[in-house]
Amino acid sequence: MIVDHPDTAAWVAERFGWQTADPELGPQVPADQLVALATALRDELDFAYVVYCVAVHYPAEDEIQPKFKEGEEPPPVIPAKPDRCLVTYRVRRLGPGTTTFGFHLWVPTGETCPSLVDVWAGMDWQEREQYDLVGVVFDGHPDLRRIMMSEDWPGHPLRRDYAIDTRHHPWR
Amino acid sequence: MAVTPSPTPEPATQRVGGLELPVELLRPAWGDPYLDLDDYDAESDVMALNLGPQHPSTHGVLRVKLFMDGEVCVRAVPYLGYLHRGVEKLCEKLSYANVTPIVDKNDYVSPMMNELAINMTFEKLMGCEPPPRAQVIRTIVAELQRVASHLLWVGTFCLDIGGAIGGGASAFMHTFRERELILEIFEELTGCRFHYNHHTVGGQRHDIPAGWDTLVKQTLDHIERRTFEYEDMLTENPVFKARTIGVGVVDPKLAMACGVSGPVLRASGGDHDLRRDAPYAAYDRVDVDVQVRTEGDIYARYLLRLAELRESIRIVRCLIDDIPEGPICALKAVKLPGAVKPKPGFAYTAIESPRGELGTFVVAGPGKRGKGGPNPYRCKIRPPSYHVLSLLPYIAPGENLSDIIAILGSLDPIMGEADR
Amino acid sequence: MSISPFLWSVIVGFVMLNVVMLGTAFLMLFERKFAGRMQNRPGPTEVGPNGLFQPIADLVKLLQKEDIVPDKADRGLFNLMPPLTVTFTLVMLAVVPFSENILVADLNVGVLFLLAIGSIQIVPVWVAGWASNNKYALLGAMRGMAQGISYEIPLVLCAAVPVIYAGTFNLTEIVEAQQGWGWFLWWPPGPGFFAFGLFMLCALAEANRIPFDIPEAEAELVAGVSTEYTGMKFGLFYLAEYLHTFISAAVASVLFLGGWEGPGPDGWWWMMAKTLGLFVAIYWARWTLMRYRSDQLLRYCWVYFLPLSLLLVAAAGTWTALVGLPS
Amino acid sequence: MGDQILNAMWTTMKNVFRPKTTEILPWKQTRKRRERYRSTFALVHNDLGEEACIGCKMCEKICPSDIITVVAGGRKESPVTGKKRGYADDFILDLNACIVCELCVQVCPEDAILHLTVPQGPGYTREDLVLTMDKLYDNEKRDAASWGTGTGLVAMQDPKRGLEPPKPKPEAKGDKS
Repeated sequence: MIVDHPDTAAWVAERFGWQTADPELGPQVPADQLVALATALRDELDFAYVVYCVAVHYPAEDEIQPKFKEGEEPPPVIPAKPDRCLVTYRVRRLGPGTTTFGFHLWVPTGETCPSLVDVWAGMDWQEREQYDLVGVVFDGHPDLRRIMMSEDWPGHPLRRDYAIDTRHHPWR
Repeated sequence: MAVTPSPTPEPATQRVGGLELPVELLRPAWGDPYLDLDDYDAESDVMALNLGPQHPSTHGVLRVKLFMDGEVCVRAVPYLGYLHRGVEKLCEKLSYANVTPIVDKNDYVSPMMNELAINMTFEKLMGCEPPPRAQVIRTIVAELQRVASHLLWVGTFCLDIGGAIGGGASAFMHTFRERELILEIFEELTGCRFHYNHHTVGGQRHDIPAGWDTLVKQTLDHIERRTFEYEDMLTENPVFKARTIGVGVVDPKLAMACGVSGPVLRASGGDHDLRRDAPYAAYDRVDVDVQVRTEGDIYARYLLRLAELRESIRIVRCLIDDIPEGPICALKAVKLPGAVKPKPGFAYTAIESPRGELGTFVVAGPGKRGKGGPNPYRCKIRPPSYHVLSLLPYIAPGENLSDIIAILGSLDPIMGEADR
Repeated sequence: MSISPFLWSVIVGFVMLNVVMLGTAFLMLFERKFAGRMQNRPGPTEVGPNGLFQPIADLVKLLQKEDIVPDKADRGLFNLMPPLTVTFTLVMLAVVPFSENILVADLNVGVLFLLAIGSIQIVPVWVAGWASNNKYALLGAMRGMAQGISYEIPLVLCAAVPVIYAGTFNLTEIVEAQQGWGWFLWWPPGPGFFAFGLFMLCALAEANRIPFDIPEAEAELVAGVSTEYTGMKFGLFYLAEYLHTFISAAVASVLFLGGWEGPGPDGWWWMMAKTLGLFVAIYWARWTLMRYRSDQLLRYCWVYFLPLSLLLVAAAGTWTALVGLPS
Repeated sequence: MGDQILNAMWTTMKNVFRPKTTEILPWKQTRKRRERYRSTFALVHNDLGEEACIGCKMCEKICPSDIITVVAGGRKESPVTGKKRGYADDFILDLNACIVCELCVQVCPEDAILHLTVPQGPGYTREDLVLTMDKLYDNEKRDAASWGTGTGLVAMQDPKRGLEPPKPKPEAKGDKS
């Protein structure tokens, strides 16, 4: 059943109750609801076309106490953040008046992200690429192999802690 | 608007890209594409054939592991990465202004498109709008580049089906002869024939020289005349038709799910073109007549690309006569690596490259003192060729080896942008 | 001065071998120039005046290339096959008459000999593909085998048309039966014309020429049977292919275009002119057309060419039965 | 079917009689490059006849391929004007990795580095393509400077260009006439 809803963010807020902070990123999705949202977007809102899946690595940050002058009320402490990845997706409704819709989730290092291969076939290689380059493990992907680097490549090159001049063996 | 989610979606038809299409299983017909040769019965007559990375017609360094039953493919597993140059990592280390000449090398058949795509994203992050003159010049060079790219495709595709020693080579040389004229135009405009570094954040780096529009018009007239020669040589040629009609049919539903756009999608019936549907640059000034065919085979892709070539010529002719006066860049010329510092944020823009949706997703990271950093935090280039190649495991099984080469050629993958 | 027929054969054979081999080299140069002009290029220009000595440079280059034999290849067969292809092709030359006197052997079953040797050509190509121990070479060899065997049949049947008209297998007598302007191409009207066209098509397929160059389809099969061959061995395959094309053109002009007979004084010049004309036409088509797929090729052969050639033989036979052999 | 094949063959035959479009060989070429064509580099002298490069290292910083090495020589008195100005002691440009992006030309404040419209001659070793300061100043004598200069490019990209009454285009300082 196709719903021709002009504002996807409003539709998502209505349906799932997630608010959109940054229109470029879209709503933040809990990991267990990701497949449900994706299926709903594909089947009900006609988002049949995969644009991308991008993982962005953020290294761990310590707790930060912002500076303040003596005698002032100390501003709230910015809490420490673990080593994590932002996984953002974007899908597109094709045809005249095309729109895209993005959504994202945060995946702490060590946890897995649900795979969307069963929803959009094009997520297959996108997720493989993000696994290869950023190191996000997609749970449920049938073929999570490296795609850009060789199979025995150490590390994931697009992580922030991977120095650009890392020495490596010449590729076979 | 209240929406009642249907518990069981009806698997009859689905409206995708303005089409009513039957929902079908998006799995390859020959089983799971991820199996390796070890999973095959040793008694069976399946032969593993390594197509590439060194092979005359894999368009660079694509490697496809084909499992063949005689000459018929039963499974195709593409392996990428032989041209991986770490462009995205490099973009994280370079300043915004320096990224442009680097991404030029991604899609080395249409470098203008790469520059345009990434600079549009930077402009969105910066919140600046290029002046109208720059917008029109951008559109003109993009369309000229599309002409050049499609010309090159016609030539290389003929090489794929016609052989390097034979009629294919003749068609190849003829299209290169015409493409050369476009490169001359770019040489006149930017000083380079291939990797131009013509776009910059906020506009263009080179204004059009005197007499350039006359040169463009003359060249386009010439190319349009010559395209009729390709029609004579290819379109009605029975050998060409025998090799292309009905071969490599791509289902539009599958194409969309795989993220395939551009000529491959439009030849399959998907009515989608970013130039018309989400106009960028100066495409809102012209009516883009989107070519759509429904056959979905190689011949349809060929005809569609020829039609698009003519359409691009028409768009350039519409724009070339009234280029608005004014500056060509909204920002001051780059004098320092850190001249461009957008605020932290996320941006995605997409353009219609000759191969489909070429998008760039950029995360602008924080810099010192709450301002933006001088280089992108993460830069993701979304290349159309990458998605087009992911079609291969689905459409290659059941085809002859010769047809697989023809299909691969017709998909027009550029390994430079697929591997990045 | 009389000369013994055997000695004459030896002399003609020696001269013909050298002339044809050298001529083929320069035909290659001609083809490259011609193809260059078709593509608005000058072609080879550097070696000698306007690139005239390019074939010699090519030969020198091929001779000094490293000779690589793959580890797992069948060494003996692998090395034997390139010379064998050239030998078989050159043997065909023995019965092709270039004029009344310029021929090596005046066999009275000349046509049969030609066709027999022509079909044996498939074997070295196939064995070469097999012995290379390379999948691409193997695929090319298999394709070549299927194609060669299939196209042999219409080829033989088309060659039977002039044989029926002339009432002899002897090539010299076939030419003499076409005296004056009585070429089998147009007289008797009908079958000869189509048989000529079909013969040329099948000869193209036999010689692996575009649009039928399936065994070495370089876009798909890298270089087909000659993938693993380097240097002069590759050059020999190349030479054999050119020779085969040249001889096919020569045979077609003997069978259908009246050989050395022509307006004005008869002689080898007419034969050469006709052969070269056909040769140019073959290359013209080669540099214009694409390549068929192997299954399409076989389908055309068995579905269209074979029935058509049978029909032509029947028509020629009927004509001969009604009108009679030429006196 | 036959007529279409003949049509195709006629097309190729037409091309036989067209003029050739390829150049013979690079060292025999007669082709005129466009005014903006950019190939190799030259360091130039300014109007006063002294080295225009002031060793400011702008080009070294902007270069995406990181191929320019400038050794700044510090401020010295100019023998011509007598004023103090910077000099470059050494200037090395590795053409092997150059991507001809024109950014070094654009950022140069003194128009000291220019592109040439003629290519650098080929060499037998990689070192032949490493342009030292001497080679760069030798290239100046080839008299084939490309159109692009730092001031010219900046003036062209001026965001106010054409909006106010056009000023006379500043003459390129380092451009030899």
